[in-house]
Amino acid sequence: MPAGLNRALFTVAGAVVAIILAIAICSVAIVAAGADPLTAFAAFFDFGASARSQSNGIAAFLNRAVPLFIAGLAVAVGFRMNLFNIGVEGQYRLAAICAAYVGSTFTAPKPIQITVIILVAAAVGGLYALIPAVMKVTRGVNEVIATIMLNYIAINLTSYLVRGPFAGQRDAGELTTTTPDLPESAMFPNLNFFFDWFGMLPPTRGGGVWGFLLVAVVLGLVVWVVLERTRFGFDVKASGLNGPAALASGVNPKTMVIAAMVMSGAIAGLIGLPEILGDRGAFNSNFTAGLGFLGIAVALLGRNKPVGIAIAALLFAFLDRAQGALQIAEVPPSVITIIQGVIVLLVVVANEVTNRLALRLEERRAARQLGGNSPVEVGA
Amino acid sequence: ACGGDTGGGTTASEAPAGEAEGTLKVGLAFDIGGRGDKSFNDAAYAGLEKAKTELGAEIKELSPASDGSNRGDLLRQLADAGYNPIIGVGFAYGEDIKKTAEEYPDIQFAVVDSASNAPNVTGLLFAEEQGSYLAGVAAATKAESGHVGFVGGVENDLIKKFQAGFEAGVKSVKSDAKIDVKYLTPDGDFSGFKAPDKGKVAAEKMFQDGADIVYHAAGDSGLGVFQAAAAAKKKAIGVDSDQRQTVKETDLQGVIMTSMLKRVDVGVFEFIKAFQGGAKGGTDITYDLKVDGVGLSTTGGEIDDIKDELDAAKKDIVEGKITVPSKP
Amino acid sequence: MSSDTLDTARPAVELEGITKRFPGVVANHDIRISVRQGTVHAIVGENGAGKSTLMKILYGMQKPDEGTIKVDGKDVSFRSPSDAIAAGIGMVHQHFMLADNFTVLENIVLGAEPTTAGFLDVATARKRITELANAHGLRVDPGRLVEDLGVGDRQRVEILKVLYRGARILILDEPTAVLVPQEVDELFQNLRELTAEGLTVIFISHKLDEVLDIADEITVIRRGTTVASVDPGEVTARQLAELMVGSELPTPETRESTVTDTVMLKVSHLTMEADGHRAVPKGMPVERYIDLLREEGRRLLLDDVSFEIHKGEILGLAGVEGNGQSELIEAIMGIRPSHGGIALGDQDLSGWSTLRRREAGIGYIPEDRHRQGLLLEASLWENRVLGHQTRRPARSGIWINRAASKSDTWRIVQDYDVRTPGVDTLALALSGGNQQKLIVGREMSGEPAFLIAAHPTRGVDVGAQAAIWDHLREARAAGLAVLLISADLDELIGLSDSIQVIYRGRLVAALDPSDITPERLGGYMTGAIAGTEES
Amino acid sequence: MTRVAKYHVVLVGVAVLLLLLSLVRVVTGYDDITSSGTFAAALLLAVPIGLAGLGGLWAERAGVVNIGLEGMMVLGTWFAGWAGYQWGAVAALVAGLLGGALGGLLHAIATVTFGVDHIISGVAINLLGPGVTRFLSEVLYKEGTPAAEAGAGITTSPAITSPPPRPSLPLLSDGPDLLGRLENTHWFLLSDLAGMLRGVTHNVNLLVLLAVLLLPLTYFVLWHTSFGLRLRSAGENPWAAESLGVNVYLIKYVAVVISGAFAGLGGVFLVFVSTKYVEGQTAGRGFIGLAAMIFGNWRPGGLAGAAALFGYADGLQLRSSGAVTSFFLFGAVLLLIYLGLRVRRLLASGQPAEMVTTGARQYTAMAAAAVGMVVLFWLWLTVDQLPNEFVFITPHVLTLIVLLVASQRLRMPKADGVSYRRGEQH
Ligand SMILES: Nc1ncnc2c1ncn2[C@@H]1O[C@H](COP(=O)(O)OP(=O)(O)OP(=O)(O)O)[C@@H](O)[C@H]1O
Ligand SMILES: Nc1ncnc2c1ncn2[C@@H]1O[C@H](COP(=O)(O)OP(=O)(O)OP(=O)(O)O)[C@@H](O)[C@H]1O
Ligand SMILES: [Mg+2]
Ligand SMILES: [Mg+2]
Repeated sequence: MPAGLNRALFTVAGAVVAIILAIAICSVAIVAAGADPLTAFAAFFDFGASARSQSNGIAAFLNRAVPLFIAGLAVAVGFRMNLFNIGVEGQYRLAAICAAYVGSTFTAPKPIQITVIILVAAAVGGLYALIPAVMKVTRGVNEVIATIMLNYIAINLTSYLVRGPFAGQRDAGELTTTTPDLPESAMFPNLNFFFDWFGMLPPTRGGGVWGFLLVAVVLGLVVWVVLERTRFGFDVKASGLNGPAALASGVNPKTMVIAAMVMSGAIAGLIGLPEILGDRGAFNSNFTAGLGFLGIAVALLGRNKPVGIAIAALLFAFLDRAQGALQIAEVPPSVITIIQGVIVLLVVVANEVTNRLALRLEERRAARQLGGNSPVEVGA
Repeated sequence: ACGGDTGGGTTASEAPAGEAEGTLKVGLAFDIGGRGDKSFNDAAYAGLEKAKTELGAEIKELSPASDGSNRGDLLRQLADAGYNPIIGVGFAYGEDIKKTAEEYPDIQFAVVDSASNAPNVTGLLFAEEQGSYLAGVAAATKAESGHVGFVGGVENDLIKKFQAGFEAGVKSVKSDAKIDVKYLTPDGDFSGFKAPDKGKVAAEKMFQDGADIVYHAAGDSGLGVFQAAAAAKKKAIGVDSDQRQTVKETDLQGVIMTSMLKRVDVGVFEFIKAFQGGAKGGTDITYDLKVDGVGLSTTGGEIDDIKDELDAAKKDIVEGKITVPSKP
Repeated sequence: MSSDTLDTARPAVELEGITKRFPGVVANHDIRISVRQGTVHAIVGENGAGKSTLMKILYGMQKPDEGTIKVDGKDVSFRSPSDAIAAGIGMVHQHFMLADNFTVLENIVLGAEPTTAGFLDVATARKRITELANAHGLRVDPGRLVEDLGVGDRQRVEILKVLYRGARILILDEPTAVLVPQEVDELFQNLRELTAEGLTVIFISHKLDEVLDIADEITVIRRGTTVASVDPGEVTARQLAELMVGSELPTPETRESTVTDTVMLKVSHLTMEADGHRAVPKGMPVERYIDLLREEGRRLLLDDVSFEIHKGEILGLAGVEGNGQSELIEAIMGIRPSHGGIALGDQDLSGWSTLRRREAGIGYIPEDRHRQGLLLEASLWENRVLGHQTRRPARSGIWINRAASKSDTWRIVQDYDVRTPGVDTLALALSGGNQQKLIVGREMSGEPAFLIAAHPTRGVDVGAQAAIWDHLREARAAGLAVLLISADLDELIGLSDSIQVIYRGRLVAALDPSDITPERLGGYMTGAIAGTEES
Repeated sequence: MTRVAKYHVVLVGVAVLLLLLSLVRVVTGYDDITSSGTFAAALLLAVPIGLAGLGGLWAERAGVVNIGLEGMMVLGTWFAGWAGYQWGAVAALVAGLLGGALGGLLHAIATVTFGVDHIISGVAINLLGPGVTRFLSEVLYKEGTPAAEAGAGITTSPAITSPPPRPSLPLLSDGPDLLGRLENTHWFLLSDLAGMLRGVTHNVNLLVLLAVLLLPLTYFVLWHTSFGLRLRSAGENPWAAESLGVNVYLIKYVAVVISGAFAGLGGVFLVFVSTKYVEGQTAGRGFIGLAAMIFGNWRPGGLAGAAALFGYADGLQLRSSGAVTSFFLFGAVLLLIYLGLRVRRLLASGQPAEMVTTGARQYTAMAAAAVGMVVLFWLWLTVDQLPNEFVFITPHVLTLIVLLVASQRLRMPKADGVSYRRGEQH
């Protein structure tokens, strides 16, 4: 068996054990809450009785997964080289409002309009991430602290922008502060035709599966290719595994910090777009917050690899979707957060353990194949 | 399906999926914080419960995720489960209600604090500025120093309505009154509703500067305002519900001169009742002073002596002699 | 050749049938050693023979799978170092075990702190340390931070740590690896005093002449098992070495000179400031600027270093660790900014990035392979790519060419005899020597014009050592210029065409390897001898 | 620089800052810049940050990065609220400590026993803390429970019975209140000092005293006891510690559990201030505490300074948004002083060597300072009311600026964040 496959199998086994354990722990919590774990777990799979509610549930599930996936990707790019971009939270909010505003100031054919919006979002996210990168490179400021501070600043800045310079018209009696509405040409077409293929009822008109899902998939592929196949990706990996060795090999750590941080920020900039282009058509004060922090958990769960992140995002989204179903089943919905937290913790622990096991195995295999090291007979 | 023995569950445990004609199935989706926030959401729930007991409604209430990302999903889940009417609590539901209402044209919706934006949506609006105006009148009349304060939790347009009404009320009594205003967090950062320590610091400053009465619209942070008032041996005005009753600390009850009531329970109940009576949406219902949708609480009797002034102000507003601004 | 311990006194330490297995490796196999009290007992063996493992077992850091340990005749079983310390055993490890940001005092008392009412009793500790230091001639200032100390001082701190705990049995695992001959003499003087006082010393070293000098008894370990116990009076270094290896010994002698007239690397006025680099003002010659820095009393890590290396020449750089060798390497590699000029052939490299320098033909075998040379958790072929990301065969366009990289890694594995099951194996699964061979192969595969070889055979066993020397010699014959830095003076003298000595950041002597002894070289390295010989 | 000289420099620095504050107060007329109320608020707001920071300090000195402070603090608040309403303040204190310690224990198990990356484990704990507490509230505080009768809701606990006492310093800040009178005279410098002293002595919550005492206590334990030495050795070089028979695992466990307990204590403090648990009341203070600790160079004194700065900025901002603009003036004057010092040194030295080596970089720094000064001064003159959002971010911007200026002097424990395994040296 190739060494790589061996390690992958170990990883999967570890994750499965971790998830089973997490379910067990949460069952205890659910019982303690006076509910029936089976009911609770049934609720996770209960997408409703009618065809329509099932489509709606699937749409809600996928729509939740998309931003989580992008957030996970953004975080992972930094994590791969031990660069902890905790600032994804601030980067995506600032990017979202700027993109929503810029997108509302002009009207162009759909592809152009959407492309411009995506580019603006990526640019703003990347530029905002440039700040901690430059601070780290020039003055050695720890990026964890800098990005935490910049998160607060970004959150305040967005709320200033949304009610100040970027404020748009509101309907009478509407209290949500919002940027101007995006023109119709900015709205990303949805993917509801997808349900037709399976002979299902498409989700209701306004909602449905956000087309940005496709962008996310492409983004995931691009990130995978960049990280796994290109020279840049190699430099990122080398910097992450061993900074001094990367430096000695000619990798410029400053360039790498800046490049990785900006790339991370640019991806982060896209986190808010599925919601804005797929549903809201503007940035407003109800805009989903906290995706940056969840992205950290998703990236960790996915071991900083695009495929893993996709699985993790789907898992998180699947759990989140059950928010309503659990309440209908009279189970405290906060078990979702607990399951998520426990899974993250257990999966990283399982990673450590299986990693060590796999390495040990590999060492042993290496030694066995070489056949050496049999003790010599003592001929005193 | 129900959890069965979920220790005293108060909600529907009747037979599920019994979509028999004529049963009234009311769904309600809370705002962030959800059930049990002792304020806004709980008031809405009180209205729902009243509908259950008085109108025989089957009820279901759902709370959103802590990031509020699934408001639309909750509405759809309720709709798909056959609930009609469906109520969204909080202006944040405005947009989601509109979308969902278009998707489910056969279902009636209502949204608290936001205007109707579809033919099957009823806007349940409250004239917070009118109630706050009365609070301002009470404060200005009671404050000998002519100095009062306002602490807002989050600087959004809803809370600014409270500020605007309060200021107008104060000025109507003493045009030269000094009014300190402080918001704890900017729009979008809802921690301002959950920061009693910050509320306390802000109110403390106002009392130290000579304010006699501070009005808060700051959710749980209001607790800090009451504490500051107690420490300074001055008064405060509560918000939303009759806080002299809901606040359990006896030492703090005494400082709550009055509370500006916002009868979300009335709004919710009246809406359900009207729906049962066959009413259709597409319009706003404003709960103002005229219908006692807002008002001042009198528990403790501290404002009984200025009842005349308050009644006069109320009358002026009801009769339209005074138009209270809703923006500061 | 084994000689019986005829002494009637009870042995201080007796190891019986010690066996220790690691995954895939039998580190120790049925080891038997008996150490007499009041003697220096040396243990020799190739790299990876299992010496350190055995000592860690004796010190309670590892548990033996089989076997018994007796200390002063009593059976013992240590669960942790504290048990061993309680039994009077102390160990100086192969690598320094010091907290840099702590004072000498803190390092010494750690784990055995004198306290009054729970508080550290610094005064008592200081007094005891000073007493101990005076009694054994181990002078150190207890108040200084360890990071400010040189290696000799650090070694003394390590020994004081052991003595402070009242150890009667001292284990010294390669204590001389980083010391110059004078410091070694001083250490041996101390050891003799200690044994005279009745203490027992277990001494590990690869330097056999040292072993013959200090030891009262020698045990040889090969492939994890004791193969001989000899009397230092009865063997020569050569015999001992053959016992260790079980075969003929290679020598690092370079035969005929291949030095040409073409200057390959020219370093001029290389200077590095200790606290922050500031650019030379425009229009000012470097020499003047260096003078200015000296006038200002700035601390210089490199002080006006100039030398040339010709095509086909190996220049050996001798020096006690910490005298600027690492900084010189970093300056040449462009890892750390410096003043002065570096030219490779006709190209002026100063101001170039590390990457460009490597592309221009500089190869680099780093001094610490784990820190600077390898991605331990990456596969061998990825380690092959490291440092060659921008060159064929690793790269094609923006992509990494995986197939070509893998096949080239296979080539290295074969040419350099890297023992590995495959090129997808993680680097950390290889033994140190094999890792080193991979690095040497990698650096050679870039066809460098100039190679920095820092301690190329450190921690590598004799067989691999010879192979690496051969590769260096071949490349030199083909015109490679090499800057060789090594703490192994035999290697340095044997391989180099000329030797420069670095001391406190300055080149203080240029020597001819053909007529220099390690002792004299040591004199220059410690500053004991001043002046320059023409080579 | 010797210790004494350093100490003097710090003293002089503090004196200059005070003088400047006083000056700015007089010039701008915002009494809140140095009022006792501001300092009292600063203390109130600084304590939870400082306690979280202490938590971080204990963990990181033992080599474990603790980004999970926020989650541990959340646990502290919930358990304090839960125990407090039933059994009073002491129970709240104990329960909050234990709650935080529980989070710490989890972190220790993951990082020390299983060798999980410290940041990763911390993130998981930050996810778990709010989830678990919300769950507990949903179960224990739901409608119909005795707690709900006592005033609990899903987002709040009932009020704690018997909140802790809040003594004042007699004579000076109480009764005759001499400091208070002095403060109200608004004399230059004297009133400012009085305000500062009164702020930290009047009506001080007992837990504040405790928290403030924990700083020197931490210093003594970590730097002057054998336990502290061992703990720090685990953060500097655990392998050396191990080789001397120190049980590094145990030390790390203890340190991280104590770290969690401190974070929990920070939560208890928040609960004491609001007299009940309120969901979300930690509001990121765990992160700020971590920042304060780094800002304070992993030392209790520095941490105290950083926490005080945060508290002060936040307190001032809450009390008087207008006063925040005066810090433009403050910054301008600081830059002026910096420029003055530079120019003087240039003139005084007069040696060509110094002139040459200081070079272009110096001049750009000075030019930047001059431009900054002018801009700040101009801002002070023109802006009279900053949008609230900009006021809110003052502490965070200040932190960034200080980090930019000082981060190169920071020195973290050498083996901080390193995943240590017994017998494996790398
Ligand atoms: N913790 C460990 N896990 C696995 N293998 C180990 C471990 N420690 C040592 N080994 C292996 O045990 C063998 C003996 O190693 P040891 O360090 O004792 O050698 P040594 O004689 O001290 O070598 P050197 O001269 O390089 O110090 C080596 O092959 C090494 O790979
Ligand atoms: N702590 C350890 N844990 C697991 N394996 C180890 C450990 N230490 C050494 N090994 C194994 O020992 C072998 C390498 O050891 P070896 O002594 O030959 O080199 P090294 O000690 O790593 O190098 P150096 O002499 O430069 O320190 C590899 O098989 C490695 O996996
Ligand atoms: Mg070794
Ligand atoms: Mg060894």
